[in-house]
Amino acid sequence: MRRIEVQDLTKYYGDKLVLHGIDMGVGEHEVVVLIGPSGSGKSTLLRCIGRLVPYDYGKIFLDGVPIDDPALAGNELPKRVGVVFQSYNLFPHLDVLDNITLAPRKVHGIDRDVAEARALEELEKLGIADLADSYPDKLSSGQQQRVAIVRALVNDPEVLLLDEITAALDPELVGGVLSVIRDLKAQGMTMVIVTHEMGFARDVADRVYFLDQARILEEGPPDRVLGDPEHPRTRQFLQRIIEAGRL
Amino acid sequence: MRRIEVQDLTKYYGDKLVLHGIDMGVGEHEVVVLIGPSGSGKSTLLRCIGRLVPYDYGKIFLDGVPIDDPALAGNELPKRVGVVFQSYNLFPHLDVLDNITLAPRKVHGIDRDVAEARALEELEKLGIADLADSYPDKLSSGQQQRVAIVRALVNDPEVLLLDEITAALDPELVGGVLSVIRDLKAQGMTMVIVTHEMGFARDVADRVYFLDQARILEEGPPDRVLGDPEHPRTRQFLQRIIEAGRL
Amino acid sequence: MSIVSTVVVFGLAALWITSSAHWPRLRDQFFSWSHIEESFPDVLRGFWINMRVWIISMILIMLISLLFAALRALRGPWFAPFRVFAVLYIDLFRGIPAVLLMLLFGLGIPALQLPGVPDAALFWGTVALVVSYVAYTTEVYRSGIDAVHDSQRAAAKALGLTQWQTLRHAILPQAVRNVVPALLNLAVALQKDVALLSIIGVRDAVREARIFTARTFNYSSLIAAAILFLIASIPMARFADWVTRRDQERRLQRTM
Amino acid sequence: MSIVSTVVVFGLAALWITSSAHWPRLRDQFFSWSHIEESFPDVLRGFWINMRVWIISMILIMLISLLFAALRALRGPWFAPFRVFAVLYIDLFRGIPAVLLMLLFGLGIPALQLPGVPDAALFWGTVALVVSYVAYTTEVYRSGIDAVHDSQRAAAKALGLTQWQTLRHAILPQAVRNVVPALLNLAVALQKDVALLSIIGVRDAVREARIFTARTFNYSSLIAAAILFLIASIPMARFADWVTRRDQERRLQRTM
Amino acid sequence: GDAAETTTTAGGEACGPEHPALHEQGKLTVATGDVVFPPWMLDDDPAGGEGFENAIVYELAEELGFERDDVVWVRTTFDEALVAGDKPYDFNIQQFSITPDRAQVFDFSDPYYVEEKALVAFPETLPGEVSTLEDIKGLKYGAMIGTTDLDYIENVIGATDVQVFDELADVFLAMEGKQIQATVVGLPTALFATAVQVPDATIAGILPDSEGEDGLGMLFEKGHGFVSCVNEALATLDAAGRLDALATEWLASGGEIPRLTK
Ligand SMILES: Nc1ncnc2c1ncn2[C@@H]1O[C@H](COP(=O)(O)OP(=O)(O)OP(=O)(O)O)[C@@H](O)[C@H]1O
Ligand SMILES: Nc1ncnc2c1ncn2[C@@H]1O[C@H](COP(=O)(O)OP(=O)(O)OP(=O)(O)O)[C@@H](O)[C@H]1O
Ligand SMILES: [Mg+2]
Ligand SMILES: [Mg+2]
Repeated sequence: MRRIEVQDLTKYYGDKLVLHGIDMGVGEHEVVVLIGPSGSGKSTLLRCIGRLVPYDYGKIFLDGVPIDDPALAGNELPKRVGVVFQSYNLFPHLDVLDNITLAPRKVHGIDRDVAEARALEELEKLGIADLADSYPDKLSSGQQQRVAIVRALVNDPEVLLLDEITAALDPELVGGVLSVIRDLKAQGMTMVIVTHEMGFARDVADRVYFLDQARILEEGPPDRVLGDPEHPRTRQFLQRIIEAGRL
Repeated sequence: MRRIEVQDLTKYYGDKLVLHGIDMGVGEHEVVVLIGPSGSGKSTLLRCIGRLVPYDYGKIFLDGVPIDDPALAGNELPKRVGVVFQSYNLFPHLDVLDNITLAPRKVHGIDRDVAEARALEELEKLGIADLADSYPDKLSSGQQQRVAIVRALVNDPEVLLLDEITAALDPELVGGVLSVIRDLKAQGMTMVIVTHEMGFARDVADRVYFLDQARILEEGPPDRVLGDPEHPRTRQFLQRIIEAGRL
Repeated sequence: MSIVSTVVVFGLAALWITSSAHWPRLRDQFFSWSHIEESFPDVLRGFWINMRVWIISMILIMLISLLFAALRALRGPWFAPFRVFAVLYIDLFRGIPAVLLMLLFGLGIPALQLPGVPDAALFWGTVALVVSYVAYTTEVYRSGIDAVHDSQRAAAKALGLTQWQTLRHAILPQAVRNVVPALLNLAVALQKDVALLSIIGVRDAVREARIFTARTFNYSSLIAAAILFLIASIPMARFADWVTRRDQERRLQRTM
Repeated sequence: MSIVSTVVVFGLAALWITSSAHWPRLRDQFFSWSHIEESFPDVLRGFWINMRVWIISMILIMLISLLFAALRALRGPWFAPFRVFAVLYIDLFRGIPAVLLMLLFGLGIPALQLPGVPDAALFWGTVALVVSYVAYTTEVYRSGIDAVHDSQRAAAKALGLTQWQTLRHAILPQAVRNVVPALLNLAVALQKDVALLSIIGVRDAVREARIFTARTFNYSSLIAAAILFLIASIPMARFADWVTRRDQERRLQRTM
Repeated sequence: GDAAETTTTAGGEACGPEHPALHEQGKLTVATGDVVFPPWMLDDDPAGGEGFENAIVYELAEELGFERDDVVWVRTTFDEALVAGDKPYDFNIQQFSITPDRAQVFDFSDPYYVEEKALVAFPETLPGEVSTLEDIKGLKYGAMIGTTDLDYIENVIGATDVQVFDELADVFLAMEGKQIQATVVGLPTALFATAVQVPDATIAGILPDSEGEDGLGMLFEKGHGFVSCVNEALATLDAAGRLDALATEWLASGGEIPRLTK
């Protein structure tokens, strides 16, 4: 049984079809990368899996349990599925430590001391323990994104959903954040990653999905999808990115 | 005589030294690329050349005339030096055509008909003539940036200053804008370009300057500066970008 | 569910009020239909004065403050005296309660009998409103100008536009658009502050209502006036809210 | 240069006024130092009432509206009746001129003689102010809540926070911070609207000044009251401006 | 009549329609409240001549040699009347009490009526029998602005925390709301209000005269040349018993009402 199983998922925003008949799965310890042009529905797919937006048709399972099952109601799903956003979405009025310990304390009922010790430990691992008392707007974008990752990690999720977590970073800062993700992969974290960094995608992905206009057009190991895509639309997409001087 | 000559340029923001003893020159038909980490002063240097911010020490010449000379007072300099910004800075309350023809009509006193004909011609060249009546917020970021380039071009500048004009674009849209710049180079436009797209830099630059912490650390042809940098800081900077999956 | 509880809550409140021994008396004194009917023509006539003063002063306020704000936004020593004046003006006229301003203008200036100046209370009361609101509105415009991103100035400068052209073609149109919600809210507030004219004896809706009250010792005419104001202001306020919300969405979208 | 022209302009205006044949009389009636001195103790005593009412009602307004706005922001059918109530409430109390509201509350409700309800004019006048301002302030808070980006809700939801926790820990602190300038400006406005208490017989600064005027037929006491209000409001208004500007800069920086 | 032709002012001009101090030659321009109340003037119609004050004005005009149609009425609010400056009328009549303070700013005619003051309250708000000022000192009072009633309450009765309203109607409403227990108003007003407007209220007593209560006078600009004419005409009317007669006709009498003592 795969950890995450998406079956025939369909979603509209108003009249607009945003996801259409998506079938997808993520195995234990697997890292799945979603690529595709802007507006193809990648973020929406992640949000559906994280139950952050409702969907119209189809099913999503976490370890075989539908995510709208009472067994996953309330904060049961969020405990097990962590999300990191492109724009970090740190709480600007809380310092780094409070940002990270808010959920452990309020959702999991962990004591402040314990939660903070754990948070510091994780911050240490990413080399930003000295920023514990800073407020988000005093941090560089790369530092903010690392805090956001720690905030998701202290919930001990079984699955991490990462949505273009480097898109808003200055080029020099991208590397640092991506290496955090590489480490997580090495530790066996199950992840679904949306990214435009093709080099990174090839490096980290076990499997790649290519989305275009609400549909999955292509799926497979990164070498094949990125190196020798079957679908003309995929080829065109990659071609454009190469032209732009990347890859 | 080079078109642009910067001598010992120094600038502070408050107490902060932002540019320190910058010497730089741009020859006729030459394309100079500035690279360097965030905050190194690249944008400020461009702004000084475009006389958009005052500087504290040193000299800047356009065709041998100091830019603060009465001969270049008023709109004389802006007529000859065009600027394109990272965030396009289109006027949101004007449609594309009005954005482009505002300066020709108000600054150069050209008739509306003539100005519009010229604008449409330039838009045609970039393949976006059909957007003439749209408002900026209805355009994709790539389209907006192309309009910003046209807006600078209809002033018939002798020199173009381009500040990270692709940094805010979706990856797929970067290629289109960069190819516009390649065409301009082919037509012999003198340009100073700030960019993080190393592939593009290597492709388009006649000469590359590497800035770090308010100083120029290295200068030379792109193959050498980007391929085999002398300065350890340049090597480190390029290394990081490579790690981030680029180049 | 929700309807039920709403009805229950409102019903209980109504019961509490009408159970009071004085309710019949209150009803007669405040909600007497015959008195409302009787006072209505006078109150309505007064209300036309409110509406006319409102529209005229609104137009004046918007134009004068725009001029003030534009002059203030210009840099350079030539405009310094104006900036000094603006600061003094705003401090002074934002700091004095409208009631006092109305008394001082409506009664004081006519007494001056300046040559060539009309001396009707209506005129000077309107001036008091305009003078007071211009102080607020200039600040609103200024905040709208400040909110236009500096990069817009930079772009205009890079294109060679002069200071005045930049203001006229690049900054002001955006500034005005920025503050449309705030201006609408000021217009809604002004609609009601026009009622202050009643203090200096202008026979607007409130004054007519109070005259009726003084004559009959019955307060239903005040309810008549309140109803007229509600009819005028609810659509205005709703419209202002709608514009404010749409504007906020537009902003959010842009940041997103 | 700039000082010269300022002086010239103001000088000309002063000349124009003082050249009026009625100036000496006006000076005596409006700017008589002895009358200002004589009325000052009474006006000042009244002004303390203004200040006390201001502070108490401000605290009440801030708290009640925050509660209203929070309840309104909660989703789900349970809170529907409250949302209905809020809409009615806001329409009603934003739509009626403060003068009218003051008369209806300050004189009407005590006449009801509801059991267990105090009947002092000061009490009901304060209630009228609170009721009226809560309508505005709730809207301000709501706009602050709306302005918190939805992504913050998404982040809180993704962390497993409940609706109430999200509101309490993620949304409201940011919402309040968003609207601090608007709240301060309301506080400045309230400071002056407290003067409306004078209409229902409370002997605040304006009422004391008017009593003096009626007694002596001299208007200088109104100037005394105006000066007191200016002393109180200029620092407040300047502070509000400063906070507004700083807040706007903060916003701009963030968007940049 | 004949009196007008014989009377002259200090300046020597004849008191009559041709007097140079008049706002408009040949007319007697009289201001009164923008809205006037009974029993001072009835039906908000000064020209109707019904009511105490307008009746006096018409008798005065006749005495001074004006035709009835030469009396022109102008409306002002109380506040407007108090502002200095040339006025588009000769004098203002709306129950202005004469006081030394006010007399510094305006000229008053001689009093045309000296009001007695009355204590008005709801029967249930009074502490039983009241017969001296001491009995009523502790009450909560309200008064209308622009009258000398407030001074009376504070200085003669000695009460504190008096609320002050713009309109008499507000005073009575505050009384109904128990915000105040009693008020002091001129007896004519009190009689009219308790008879017609607020029948539930009663006049608890007529109050003793105060020092310096100089009665009601007509309000003139300082130094107005016509004051002495009006004063002489008033004196003539008074001597002929006309003022008392008009008071009896228009202002109800205190009759049976008990008098309080100091
Ligand atoms: N809240 C929303 N309301 C309406 N439409 C939306 C909303 N969010 C997204 N959409 C639309 O749904 C489509 C898919 O959006 P989505 O954000 O999932 O794309 P994406 O693949 O993540 O694009 P990008 O690479 O630009 O992030 C787009 O057309 C977008 O305009
Ligand atoms: N208006 C300003 N006021 C104060 N400091 C400024 C201002 N503009 C830039 N700076 C500072 O000057 C330094 C150089 O800024 P500049 O924008 O020139 O860097 P840059 O090389 O263009 O960086 P980036 O790649 O991020 O655009 C930075 O430290 C920046 O914080
Ligand atoms: Mg996305
Ligand atoms: Mg830059």
